Amino acid sequence: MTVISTILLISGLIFFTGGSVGILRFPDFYARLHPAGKLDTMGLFMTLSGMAVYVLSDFTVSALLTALKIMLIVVFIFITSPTATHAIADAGMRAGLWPWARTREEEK
Amino acid sequence: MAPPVNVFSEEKPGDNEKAPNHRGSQPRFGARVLTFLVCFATWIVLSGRFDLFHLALGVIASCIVSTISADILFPVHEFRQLPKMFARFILYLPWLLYKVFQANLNVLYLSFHPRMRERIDPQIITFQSKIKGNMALLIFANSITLTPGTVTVHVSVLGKYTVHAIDAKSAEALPGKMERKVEKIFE
Amino acid sequence: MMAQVFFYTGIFLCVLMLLPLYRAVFGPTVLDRIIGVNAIGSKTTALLVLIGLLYQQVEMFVDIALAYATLNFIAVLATSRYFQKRKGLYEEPTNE
Amino acid sequence: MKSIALTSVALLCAVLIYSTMGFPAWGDSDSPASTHVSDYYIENAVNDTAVPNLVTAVLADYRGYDTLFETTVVLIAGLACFFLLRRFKPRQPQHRLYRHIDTGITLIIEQGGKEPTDSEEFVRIDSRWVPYDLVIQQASCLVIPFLQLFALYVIAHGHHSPGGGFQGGVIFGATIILMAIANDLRSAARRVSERLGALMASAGVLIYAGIGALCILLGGSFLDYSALSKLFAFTPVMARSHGILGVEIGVAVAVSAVMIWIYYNLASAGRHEEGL
Repeated sequence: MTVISTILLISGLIFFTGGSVGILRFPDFYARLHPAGKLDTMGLFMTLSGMAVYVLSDFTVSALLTALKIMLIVVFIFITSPTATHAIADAGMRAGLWPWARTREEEK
Repeated sequence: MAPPVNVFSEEKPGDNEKAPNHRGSQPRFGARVLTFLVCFATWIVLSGRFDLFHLALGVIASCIVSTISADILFPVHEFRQLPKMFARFILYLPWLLYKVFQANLNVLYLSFHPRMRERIDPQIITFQSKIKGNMALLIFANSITLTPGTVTVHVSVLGKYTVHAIDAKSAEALPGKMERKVEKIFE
Repeated sequence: MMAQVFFYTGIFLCVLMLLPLYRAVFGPTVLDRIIGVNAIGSKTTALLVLIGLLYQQVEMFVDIALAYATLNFIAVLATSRYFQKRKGLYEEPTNE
Repeated sequence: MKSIALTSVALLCAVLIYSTMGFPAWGDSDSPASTHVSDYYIENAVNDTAVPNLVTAVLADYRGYDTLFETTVVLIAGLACFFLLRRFKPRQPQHRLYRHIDTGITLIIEQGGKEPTDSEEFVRIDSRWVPYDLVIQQASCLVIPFLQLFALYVIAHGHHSPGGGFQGGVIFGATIILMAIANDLRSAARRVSERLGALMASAGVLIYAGIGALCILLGGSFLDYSALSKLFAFTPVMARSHGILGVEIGVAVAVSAVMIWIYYNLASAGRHEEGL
């Protein structure tokens, strides 16, 4: 159990790292939404399920309920995180920001 | 010249209850019961205490929620369809998770790639989907956001999607297989 | 042994928060800042549950994490909707 | 007028700063707070009130007056927002906006034009246009009932886990604010109107003070919940526990209503016709 939970935690951390680096490196904010929206969701999913597995390692009813609560956070994140990403993208579109494109940079 | 009409005259703050509500605002009895059951199950998970006092509090809280916001959670009118839809949605989840995982590896690779700017080619595409129904549109939009290389920018009520894609390959993949899968859930 | 794993994971998460913080402070547009804040918030959610595991009181900290995730969501929605409205491209003409 | 206000504030500040000199030194181990009060709370709170969470016991029982006046301060903040921002005279709007539900098309009806009935087909929206966003609206529909349940859970479980009236009230208010963000102010006000919010804010403080007064009627002192045991068939300890719960509910009602109230006034600049 502890091994599985450690593996899940570490892979979650890798996703988090990718997300943070991606937020720094991508050229414009539309592209930054991709790591922010996807990798953070996945990182949370991985780390939280790792913790849920660890909580379940001594199996009692209260441990089961705690693990379910942790998974409740995961479900919540899976609904809200894409919605938040979408809200930011829509706001950018309405504010009139055009996405960075390779072709336009070559013209300049 | 006609005297200006005070258009707010019928909208005093206290009158709001009497104002005609729009569609779906009169929840049916079934919606209330269903909301109550879902809420009570959630309460048990949240609370983790099984003595009579806390269970009674749970019943009261679920009652409050199902009176306030039953019409928010279940605006659907066909209740017979609901369990079938839910089962199909659960069956859809593993495929979605697989796709999400793939997407993450893809973005992970991109964000660590030293010459990332040459590999991406962001573009905005629009397409008309055949999906009907608000919840189906939501599920499809969020699936697009979670899967490879695409983020939903705008969805119109009629199902016109505006999508930001990170490269041409992922732009071509839409609407594709996922649309059919989502459509199947709600048929 | 697991306590150490959790401890170092938490430290690593704290260090990771510095990268989106750069976006949140120096981001060229307001929306970049929102992205940075959102990313910090999602890491904090994981960190809160980790702290709960370290102090052996998970069921307490899970509540806090859920509340934090909620507030993060509402904050991002509110800010982005604010900019949708105040800087709307397609804003219809109002005769004010 | 302004100079009078400034002078009174400056005087009050001076008095407050002067009175801080009477405080014990920072970290003084001989101060009354750290010699017997804290120890008493830590040793006796569970036996006295049957509340495992010390913070809740101290907040709502031992220092009940403090919390009562904190709640009153929250109510006063709401009132201040109301009186500063609210504009009672409605503007004469140039047009009204309606949205066709099925297609999402927005209609602008100029003054004197024929208005669609607010019914199955059309819904009236704020007179300054808020972009309609299907994804945000549907996702918040999915989330709001569970968040409300979570808020009620936080209120009810203040005895055992962190939380209580203030926190739960804030989360509950936030759900209504989320509704206002996701749709528009008009549809949130359809559920919780301004008048209902004001009534609830006052009712919350009334519940708190009423429980205190009930204790006097039953022969105890103000906010001494153990007196409630005469009315219900509780032991005095359980009466204190349930009294704390009642007080928390009062706080939660007041705080959530004031949150909603302040949001309505701030987001629409007091006009209550256009949200965020």
